[in-house]
This record gives sequence, structure tokens and C-alpha cells, in this order.
Amino acid sequence: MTRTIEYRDALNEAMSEEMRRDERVFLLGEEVAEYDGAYKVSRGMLQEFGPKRVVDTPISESGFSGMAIGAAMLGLRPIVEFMSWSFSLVAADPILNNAPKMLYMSGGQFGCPIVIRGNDGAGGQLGSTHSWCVEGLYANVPGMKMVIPAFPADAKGLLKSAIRDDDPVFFLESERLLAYKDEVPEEEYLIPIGKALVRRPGTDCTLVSFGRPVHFCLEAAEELAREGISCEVIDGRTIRPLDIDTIVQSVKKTNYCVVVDQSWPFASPGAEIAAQVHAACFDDLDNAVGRVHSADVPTPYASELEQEYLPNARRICEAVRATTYNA
Amino acid sequence: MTRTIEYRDALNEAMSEEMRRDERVFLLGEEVAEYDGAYKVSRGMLQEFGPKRVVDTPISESGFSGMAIGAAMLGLRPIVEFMSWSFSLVAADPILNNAPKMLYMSGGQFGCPIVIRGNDGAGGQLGSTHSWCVEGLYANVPGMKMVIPAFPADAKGLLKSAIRDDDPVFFLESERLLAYKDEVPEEEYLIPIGKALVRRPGTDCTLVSFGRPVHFCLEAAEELAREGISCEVIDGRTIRPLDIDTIVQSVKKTNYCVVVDQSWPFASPGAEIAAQVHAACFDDLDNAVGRVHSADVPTPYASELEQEYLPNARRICEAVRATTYNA
Amino acid sequence: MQTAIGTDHLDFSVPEPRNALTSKLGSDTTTSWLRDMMLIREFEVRTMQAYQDRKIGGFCHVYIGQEAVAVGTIAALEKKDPLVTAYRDHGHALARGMDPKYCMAEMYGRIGGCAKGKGGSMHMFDRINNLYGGHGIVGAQTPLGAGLAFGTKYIDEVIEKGRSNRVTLCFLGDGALNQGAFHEALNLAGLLELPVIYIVENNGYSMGTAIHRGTTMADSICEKARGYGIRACEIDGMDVLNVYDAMKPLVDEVRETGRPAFVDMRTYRFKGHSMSDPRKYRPREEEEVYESGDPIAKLRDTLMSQGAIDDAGFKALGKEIRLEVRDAMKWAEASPAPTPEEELYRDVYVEAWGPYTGTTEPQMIKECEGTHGQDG
Amino acid sequence: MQTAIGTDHLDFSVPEPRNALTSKLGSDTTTSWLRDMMLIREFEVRTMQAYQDRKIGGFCHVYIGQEAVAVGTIAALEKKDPLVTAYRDHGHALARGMDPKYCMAEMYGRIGGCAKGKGGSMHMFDRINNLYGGHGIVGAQTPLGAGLAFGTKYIDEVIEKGRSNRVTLCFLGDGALNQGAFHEALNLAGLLELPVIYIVENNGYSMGTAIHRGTTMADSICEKARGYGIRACEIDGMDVLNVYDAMKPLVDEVRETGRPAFVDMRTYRFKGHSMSDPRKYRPREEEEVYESGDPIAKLRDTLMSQGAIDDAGFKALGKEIRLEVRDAMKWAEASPAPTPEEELYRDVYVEAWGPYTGTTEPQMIKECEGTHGQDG
Ligand SMILES: Cc1ncc(C[n+]2csc(CCOP(=O)(O)OP(=O)(O)O)c2C)c(N)n1
Ligand SMILES: Cc1ncc(C[n+]2csc(CCOP(=O)(O)OP(=O)(O)O)c2C)c(N)n1
Ligand SMILES: [Mg+2]
Ligand SMILES: [Mg+2]
Repeated sequence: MTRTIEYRDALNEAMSEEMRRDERVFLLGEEVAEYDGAYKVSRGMLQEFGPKRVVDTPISESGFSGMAIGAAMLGLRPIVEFMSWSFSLVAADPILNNAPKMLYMSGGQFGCPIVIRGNDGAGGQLGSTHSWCVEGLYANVPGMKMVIPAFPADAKGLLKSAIRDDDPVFFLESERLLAYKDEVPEEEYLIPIGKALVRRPGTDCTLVSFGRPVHFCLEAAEELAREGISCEVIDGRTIRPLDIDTIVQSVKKTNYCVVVDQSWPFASPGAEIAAQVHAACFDDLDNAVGRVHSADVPTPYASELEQEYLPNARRICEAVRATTYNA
Repeated sequence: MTRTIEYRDALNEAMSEEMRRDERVFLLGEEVAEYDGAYKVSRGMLQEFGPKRVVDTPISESGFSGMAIGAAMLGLRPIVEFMSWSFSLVAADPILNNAPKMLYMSGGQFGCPIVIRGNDGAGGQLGSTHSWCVEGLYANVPGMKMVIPAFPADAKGLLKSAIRDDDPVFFLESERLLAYKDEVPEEEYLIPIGKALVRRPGTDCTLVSFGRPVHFCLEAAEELAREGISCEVIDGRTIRPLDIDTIVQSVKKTNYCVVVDQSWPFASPGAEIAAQVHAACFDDLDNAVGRVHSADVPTPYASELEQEYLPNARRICEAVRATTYNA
Repeated sequence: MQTAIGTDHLDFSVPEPRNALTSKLGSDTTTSWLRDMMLIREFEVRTMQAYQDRKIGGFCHVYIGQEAVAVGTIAALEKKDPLVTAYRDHGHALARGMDPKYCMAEMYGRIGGCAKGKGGSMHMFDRINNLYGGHGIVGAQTPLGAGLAFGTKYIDEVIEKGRSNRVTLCFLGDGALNQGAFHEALNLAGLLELPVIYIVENNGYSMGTAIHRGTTMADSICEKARGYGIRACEIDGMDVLNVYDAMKPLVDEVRETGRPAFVDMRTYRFKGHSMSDPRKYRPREEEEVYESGDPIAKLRDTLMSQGAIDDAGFKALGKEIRLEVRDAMKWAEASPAPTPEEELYRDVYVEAWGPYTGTTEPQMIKECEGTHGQDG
Repeated sequence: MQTAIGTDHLDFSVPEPRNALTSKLGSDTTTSWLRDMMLIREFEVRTMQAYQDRKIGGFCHVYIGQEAVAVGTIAALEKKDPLVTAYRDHGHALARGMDPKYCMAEMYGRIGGCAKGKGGSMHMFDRINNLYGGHGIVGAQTPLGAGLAFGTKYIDEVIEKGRSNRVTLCFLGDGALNQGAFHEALNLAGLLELPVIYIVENNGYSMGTAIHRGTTMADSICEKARGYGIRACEIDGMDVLNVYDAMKPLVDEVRETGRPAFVDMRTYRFKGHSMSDPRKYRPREEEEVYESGDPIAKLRDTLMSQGAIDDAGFKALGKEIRLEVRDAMKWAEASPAPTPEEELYRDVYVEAWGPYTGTTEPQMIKECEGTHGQDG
């Protein structure tokens, strides 16, 4: 049985179900309790679970994420909500120097089963300080997993897996997808971390993406299909671990690949995928891997600039045409 | 005229010369004044320039780097010393959200001519929290330049250019190189930011690196030469802007390329270079670009683990042999 | 064991009775403050409408209710004194002298905006008026404020070989009290003796969080400043005459001594946190109490009782301002959008290389340069 | 305008005269503290030698001079109470009960180390003894301390449905007072009423920086805690009996009330900041004054005057400890280095996938499990 619900409600269900299932799970962050969440993701949770398990915090990202890490060392399973991952920069030290390294530094004694989640990437015209794609910054760091779902059903199934995961998980949502409605199973299910999905099968070019730009890729594939270019769209779903096998399998078939990554180009997950695809498909590729990113500039406010700054269907189509021109 | 001086003294000369030349330049950071610098890079500078221009700060990286950015907005030219770039994580917000974006956000009104410098990468057995290669994290961000010199003469010439640069420059030194002695010209000179250098010419494989691992590459090239493999070693010197032209020119000649980057592999500058080389040399490469990085794990303390964790000559030789096996 | 030194010497109480200074200023000045506050109010009312009409995007935080703070504090400054603030920044920009048309055009995302439409509502910059930005990350401006004070002092003393003679104002919300960066900045300001005044615009809420739910010692946040040896005082921020009366001697003293200060400025935002806030977290009665102390009505009544303005004059002023803001909106509307070809890769680096095309001055700077000097 | 509430109610003064509690404990206990302090001292002396001999790498910060702090505070705890500290952590590990051989082997970078040689001197962890690590980034442990207190309270109340009954000790250096994270942690502790005691090991210096050069209100840092409504007191940390006497009621009270506290623990490090510090920043005379108040000599003299130990007994104790540390070093030396094949990719993730090989317990845990219970 499935019903159609919003991405935000899928997140809410995931957290609520896991909190019912496991008393070690709790939620903390700015405005998560009495305000029902700045984006209403935690609506009703204070009512159900009470203020000891749904905890409002001051604007102290470094303090409260560090606090959650301390609690996780005791075996608890905190979910930290950042109103936006853009605000995680003030907490870079605890989330990068503590959470992903605790297990290693302690020689296996203390794990850190924490989930850190919130909006990632551009919202609508939020400007330079509020539009971080932290996958471009943080994906470099070993010791954590990074999940970035594009659809409500994935958001729910992956968040449940993240909460049950014994390792720290950075869970990247998108403000622009919170109201996106789609089918979500009613019964309990989990989606494993580390498995990509072919969202649309195709034969001529592999489009690899993750998070919000998956939707742009599907849009572009639709348009390209009308031109006779059949794209296989892969939704990576998780960045760490990266399901390179699914990508390589597709590229070996299509012989062309374009990576679409909403972060800045330089030293990004997109660069990593391009490099890995080149290495794994050296004899299969008929042209270099194409790359579509946000423009290599701070995020502009003005709508006209922001639209052109972001990866969009038009830019993806152009990249696919340029990549497959010799097909 | 040249003389042989240590890397740390080359840095000291660069700062001192520029401070003599331009009163807007000043130095601040932990222990830079009365202690002569935790690593003695600023030895004697307090004496010459006094406490108003060589300023000891508390252990407040976020506070004092933000303070320096405010001063830079007034047109001053602060040099911020981080004892280690590992401690810059607590200052990630000012250095990433303010410095590189101020010009854009203000529509061209306020630049931020700041230099942030300090030790980057592993020292000797400093463990997980103290061994960050921040090029792996920060290189993704537009709006700043990133310089990473491997030799004393470059350290001096590039630091002088960085101080005169109108844009923010992240300047990555290495604790392991501070005592490295080499020839440095006596007369005034500048080395432009954004120009790579062929450190050793060769014909069979291009080795691209930057910072400390350039030395490992030269070591490896020596060994490989004995086996009859002639490596061309390119010292990138700056990561942003990346001098891709010099690299591509070499690869078009050698048809093989191995990138050696001390940061973690995933979404690193090494990944970026591999992706760009693949794209620019698609028809020239006789094999996929090889990559040597630090192991994808937190930095271990034990010497045996750390040695194997870091890129080293042995691992570079192995990568070159594996990459050129079909030559 | 040592005995505590105590912090009594750090109390800074407003030395003179209300209106002692403002009564000497003459009604031209105080009437101009009324005008400034009315301009901000009208501007913000129209901003809300424009946001509703989707002319303005992103996050947008209006200043309605807090007008006396920006106007009263900035009046106590000299033009050369730098100012930096958070994202609720339209009021500061206007009070500092930015023409409303550049401010509105910025929110419209137009090339005529103060930042060519690149910054948006939260990031207002004005080099000519020494406004070093609105800043979107809570607390981020507080080390910058220390840096502006460090910088002016450095320029005045090291480069100009004179005496430090500028005062920096750094505004923050009460929510920023809980960011570590602010505490590092206070310690630096105290330690390095920086001429900066931190003004907490204490409107009692950070988004939906009442101050006592997010901040310890919520009733006496001056204690926090005292922990850094910084003098602190509370000021009623709903009365512009009072704000000026309290701020002027404080600014003078900081200019003289070169040492920092901290102000717990009690105020209230009449509207929601941002345009999407239903304000369920506070009772309507509380809002009404504050609304009855509207800072604009208060000054109007004072000026009327002094005979400085009459009903007709007040109405005329209101009309003049409505026209001014309407013109600003028209101007903004008429200003073209920045084009990706021209602007996307500009202002990333001062230098032009690769795709980056260097930097250019916004229209505001070109138009105003010459009419105002850098040092007012 | 509101009047300040004042902070007098936040003073927490050591309620009873010196030795009131310790005199009741009996000399077995106090003699065991002497032993603990002597063990730390001998361990650190040998650590310095081993560092000179290049058996130990990386940064290494010894605890000599501060022994009374770790021993006296930890004696006031129950075993179940969590503890977290900074990088100067050998003393805390030993005082908490870690066998010196695991601690030394960690610094030797051997598989027998408490963290299999992966952490090093700055990162000592001991799950069985509830030591949640030494932490290398200044201040980083302070939010963790709040989290441990949050966590024990959560477990005791939400999961066990009982009363919160554990107290967390979080140690920090005086230099960490200037890190923002610490202030965020204090505010959280005060706001959420967390049973954590922040103990500033105030040895007067952070590296070469005397406290007054880096920290405002250096003579009364308790003021900083009061800004968060947190009770604070100063304790002379050079006398272990005094430390216990002051800490025990404080720990009891925090356990009872569940509210945080702050201690300005006055101490001194007899050696340099780390192994490479020539200590040019402080006069030899200052060092001599403190050395004459050596905490070990002080307790020895007290115990001798009480007849609890005599000269021969003291010598025998010294010999026993020297042998114990020598054995620890031998054990460490004999422990093999971790091999890259076995350990490089282990403990990165709990899960085993790709190159990662899951996680394993260090030898210490395997050997001690069963001998100590988690809740002591
Ligand atoms: C570091 C950070 N965390 C969270 C936010 C989101 N945020 C924006 S404004 C705000 C509330 C700030 O309240 P306050 O400082 O009192 O200012 P006011 O809105 O009352 O003017 C929050 C939580 C942010 N911008 N930056
Ligand atoms: C964030 C950060 N900045 C700088 C350092 C380098 N550092 C290590 S210890 C230290 C001094 C700390 O002094 P204090 O807190 O007083 O502790 P003590 O050494 O006296 O025990 C510094 C600056 C660090 N580890 N972390
Ligand atoms: Mg507020
Ligand atoms: Mg200290």
C-alpha cells in the first residue's frame, strides 16, 4: 500500500517511527519542538514524544552538535537538525573532527551513531551565505556516510536506515523538495545506504546525479528523448559510500556519461565520479565525462543570476549534446 | 645572488619585507609575537615591528580570523597565522562564508585582501585531529586563491605575491618542510600565483603534485629513472587557480599521468586534476590517470600506520608502474 | 584562594536624565529622526507588500517596531564611524543614509541594487556610508565588528600616526548571544581594547524562541559582557530620544577611552521573524502592549507637545515619505535585472582571469561618489 | 529599564574547613591518593625520557605539577560518572584507573595501547573506566561534556525511568576559556540544567601566553560562568586534600540538583607546554615558588605528620611505583606495532564494507572486561 505524501512528511514519519521503536533516538535543533520545525518537518513530534526527546536548542550549532556527539558516545542515537546545512560551518569542528573520527581515535571503543540532517543547497534566492552544498566541502572526509535523497520514499527509507546505522550519517535534504509529493509505502521499509537507483533506463548516455538535480536530469532526459537521445538517469542517493558499480555498469552500456552535481565544480563529488568513471571505463567511454555544476562563483541573490548559476535542465541538455556529439 | 636558507626563514623574509614596504600589512595569531611563533616562523618580527603590527591572540580562531576580515574590509592587509590549518575548522564560517564571498555579496564594494597561512597536512604522528589537509576540504570554494609551496624559494616569492594580492589567499605550508634548506635569491622577487613549474623534465609519465608530496615525487622519479621510466614532475604550486595548461601540455607529451595529492581521495584536488586531465587529454592518454592520496581513513598516530597512510615514494612508484604498464 | 574582583565598576548607567541632550539639539534634528523612522516604517510596509507580490525573493526580515534603535544609535555616531549588522538590516541601511531606491532595488534583485542584486535583503552594503554589511549567519558580524574597530585604530594610530578616533557599532540580535563567535569577539575587544560598541537589539525572540528559552541570564544579559570586563548597560530602545540620550555619552566615552562597551537594547519586533512566521509563540496581548508604545507615535506626540510639528505637518511628512518610497519602488522596478553574461562571473575576484571578469562599482557608488566624502 | 539581578547567588564557596571530609576518610584512602599522584609523576618523568629517546612521537604534554587536580577531583566521583578532558590527559587516564601499560603503549604507538596506537598521547580513551577521551582541539571537549551529561540524564530518566544520578566532569585548560564552543556549552548546560562540572585547570598559561594576555577578567574567571547563571568557585589545586574537600560537596550537590557548576582550579605545570618548549616566557623564580608547593611533597608531609606513612614506607612506595612504571614501559616496548594490513582500514566504520574491515576491541578492553563493571 502506498499513499502520496510530502517529502517533509516522509522525513517526519521516519523519525517518528524510529523514535517509537527505539527510546535511544531523540531529536534536537533550533525550533524543532515548540515551533514544529522551521520547515515543519518535525510537526507534532513534541506533542507525541515530549520535551525530553524533542529538544529546542539555542542558536549554538557547535555547542549542540558537540553535545549530541557526546550523547552518542554513550550509545544514544541523536538526530541533529540543522535548519540549514549552511549553518553547519560554525560547527565544522565537532561534525568533522569528532563525529567521524571518534571510533578510529579511540581504537574502536566509542562509536558515534548520530544523524545530522537539514536543508542543503540553494533554496529560492537565499544568497551566498545560505546556499551551501556541503557535499562539495564535506564529502572528502572519511568516517561518515553521506545520504542525499531526491524523492519522498527514499527520504523515508534512507532516514530510517541512517537512524539505525552505527556510524555517523550526514543526511542532506533540500528546502526545494520539502513540499514535493510522491508515493510512499505505508508499511515499514528500509532503503539501504550505498545503493544507487536507475530512475529512468536509457541507451545513449548515462546521467549521474544525486539530490535535487536528479529532478532536473529527469526533465532533461524527457527533452532529449524528443531529440532522439535516450538517457539513463542514475540517482546516486548516497555519496559516501558511492555506488560506483551501478554507474559503471550503465556507462559500459551507453559509452557516454554526464555527471550533474549541484555543488561547485572544483574538487567536488562530481569531480570524483568523473575521475572514477574515467578510470573504470577507460576503454568504454567514447568521449570525456561531461560535468554540470553550480557556477564557480558565490551564490547570487538575483533570480536571473541564480537560475543560471544552478544546474538546470537546459544546461544539462547542452552538456549531453556536447558529450554525445560524436555518437 | 642566492643563499641557502630554511623554508621557515623564507616565510619570515617574505612577511618582513612586505611589512617594511607596506604599513597596511600586519601579522596576527597565537604565539606569533612574544613567543616568536610556535614554529619560529615569525622570529624577531615583534622586535622589528612592535606589538601593534605583530599581534598575539587568544586561542580564538573564529574570533581573530573574523577580526582580520573586518580589518581587511577597511583596506588593511592582515596576515593570519594558524598554528595549524587543522585548527581552522573552528573558524570555517569566517574563512569560507565571509572572506571569499565579501566581494560578491557586496556587489564589488568590499574586497578582502587577507592572507591566511599555517601548517597544513600531517606533521610527525600528530594523529587525527591535528593532521588535516585542508586543500581536500576547502579547495571547493570559489572566491579565494590557494597556494601550497614545496620549496623555500617558492614559499618566499609566493607569500610576497599573496600579501600583495587583492583577493583572499589561503597559504598552506608544511611543518615537515619548515627546516628544509634550499637556495633562495637574495634580491627582491615575486612568484606569480597560478603558475605551475616543471621540477624535473621527463618523457614517459607526468607526475603532478603540490606541497610536501612534490618531494616524494622527485624521490620516486629518481628511483623510476633507474628502472628506465622517465617521469616529468610538475609542482602545481597553486591549487586555485590551477595551472591546468602546464599539466595538459606535459600529458600530451608523456601520454600517462599520475596525480599525487596528500589529501583524502574522495572529492579532492587530485580528483579534480584527474577529471580535468581526462577531459583535456581524452585522445592522448594511453591509460587512466593514476591517483595517490592519503588513505581514506582518519590519520593514525602510530608511525607504522602513518607512514603507510601518507603518500610516499614507494606508493608513487607502484602507481606509476601500474599506470604505465601498457607503455 | 583569590577573592573575586567583582564587576561593579563595569556598570555603566545612563548618566543624565531623559532628554537632557536631545532637548538641546533643536527640533530640526529630532524632526529629522521622526522622518527617518517614518521612512523605515513605510519602506518596510511596502517591502512586505512587495514580498507578498513576489517582487522580492529569499528570506526577508523587516524592522518594524525597532526603528528607534537604528535611528537613535546612528544619530549618536559620526559619519566616519563604521557600522556592521545582521540580516535584519534595512533599517540600518536607511538610517545610515542609503537612498531607499538602492535598498529596494537590491531586494528586487536588480542591477541598481546596492550590491547589484547579488546580496539580497540580508546583505546590504554601503561603502560610502560606512556600512560594512548585513550578515546572514547569526553572530558572524561580531568578529567583523571587532575587526573594524581594530582596523580604524590601526589606521589612525599606525598609518596616520595619530589618535584612534573612530567608534564602530556592531548590532546583533539576542539570539546571537548564544553563538561562540560573539564570545570570542567580546574577549578580543576587551583584551585588545577595541573601540567597538556591541548593541544587542534585544527584541525578546529569536525566531520562535523567547529569550529565556535560549539564553541563560535572560533578564540581565549585561552579565555576559561583564565576564569580559566590558562595561554594559540596558537602554529602552522604544524611545528614540532616550536611545540618543543614552548612546551619545557612551559613544563619546568609547571614542575617548578606546575601550569597548555593550548595550542591552530593549526593543520589540512588531511583525513576525520573517515573512513566513505566523507568530504563534507569543500572545497577541504582549504584541498589543508593545504596539501601544510605538516609537514613531511616541516621538510624534513629543514633537507635537513641543509644538515642533502639528497635525498637518505630520500628515504632510507622511505623504512626502509615501511618495519617496513609491518612487524608490518605481526606480527599483525600472532597474534592469543583472545579466548572467555581465554579472555572474564578476566580483568573484578583484582580478580578471579565466572566466572571472574582475569587479565593478555598483551604480549607487558611482552616483554618490563626490556627493559624500568617505569621512563625512 | 530593568535592574540587573546580580550574581551573588551564584557564588559557591567551599562550605567546610580544610580537611573536614578528608580527615574522616582514613589514611588508606589518602595514602592511595599519594600513590596515584606519585604514579602519575613517575609515569610522566619516564614519558619525557621516552620522548627524548624518540620512543614517543607527535605532540606530548605532561601533567607534572597538576597531579592533585586529577587525583582529588576524580576521587570525589563515582566510577559511573563520565569524564572527558583535553590533550594533557595522561594524569586523568591514570587517576581514573587505566593501567599505565596501556597508556604507555598508546604513546609508543603499539597495538597494546588503549586505542591500539591510533590515538596517541593527546587522545586517551577508556570505555571501561568511563573516560571519554582526551581531545586535541582546544575546547572541543566542552560540548562533549555537556553531551555526556545530557546523555546520562536522558538514559537515567527517559530510558531507565529513574532519577538522573550521574555527574560528568569536563576538564579544560585556561586557554580554552577563549574558544566559542566552550561558551556555547556553558549556555547549554545552564539552560538545559545538565549535571556537568567544568573544571578549568588554570595553570596560568596557554603555551607561552600568560592568562592575562589571552583572557579578560583573568583574575576572576568565575565571572564568565556567572554570565550563564552557573555557580562557580575557585579551588586551590595544589593540595589534593583541599581539592577533594571542595569537590566532594560540589559533586554531591550537582548529583542532587542536576545543575551545572564551574571551578577555577588554580594549579601550575612544572614543565613546558609540550616537549619542545623552552619556557622563556616565565621567570625561573615563579617556577620555584610553585615547585616549593609540590602537591606530592605536601601530601607526603601531611601523611607523615599524621603517622600514616614513615620515611621507609614512602621510599618503598616510590620503589614500587618505579618498578610498576618500568614494567609498563617494558610491556609497551614488547607490544607489537599495529600493522597497516590489520589496522589501517579498521575502526573507520563499525560496518565492514569496501576496504573497511569493521571494528575490534583493543587489548585493554578484552583484558579488563569482567574485572570492572561499566557502573563500577
Ligand atoms: C548560525 C546560524 N544559525 C541559524 C540561523 C537561522 N536564523 C536566522 S535568524 C535566526 C534567529 C535570530 O534571532 P535574533 O538573533 O534574536 O535576531 P532577530 O531575528 O530577533 O532580529 C535564526 C535561528 C542563521 N542564520 N545562522
Ligand atoms: C583550536 C586550537 N587552537 C590551537 C591549538 C594549539 N594548542 C594546543 S594546546 C594550546 C594551549 C592551550 O592552553 P591551555 O588551554 O591553558 O591548556 P594547558 O596546555 O595549559 O593544559 C594551543 C594553543 C589547538 N590544539 N586547538
Ligand atoms: Mg531577537
Ligand atoms: Mg593552561
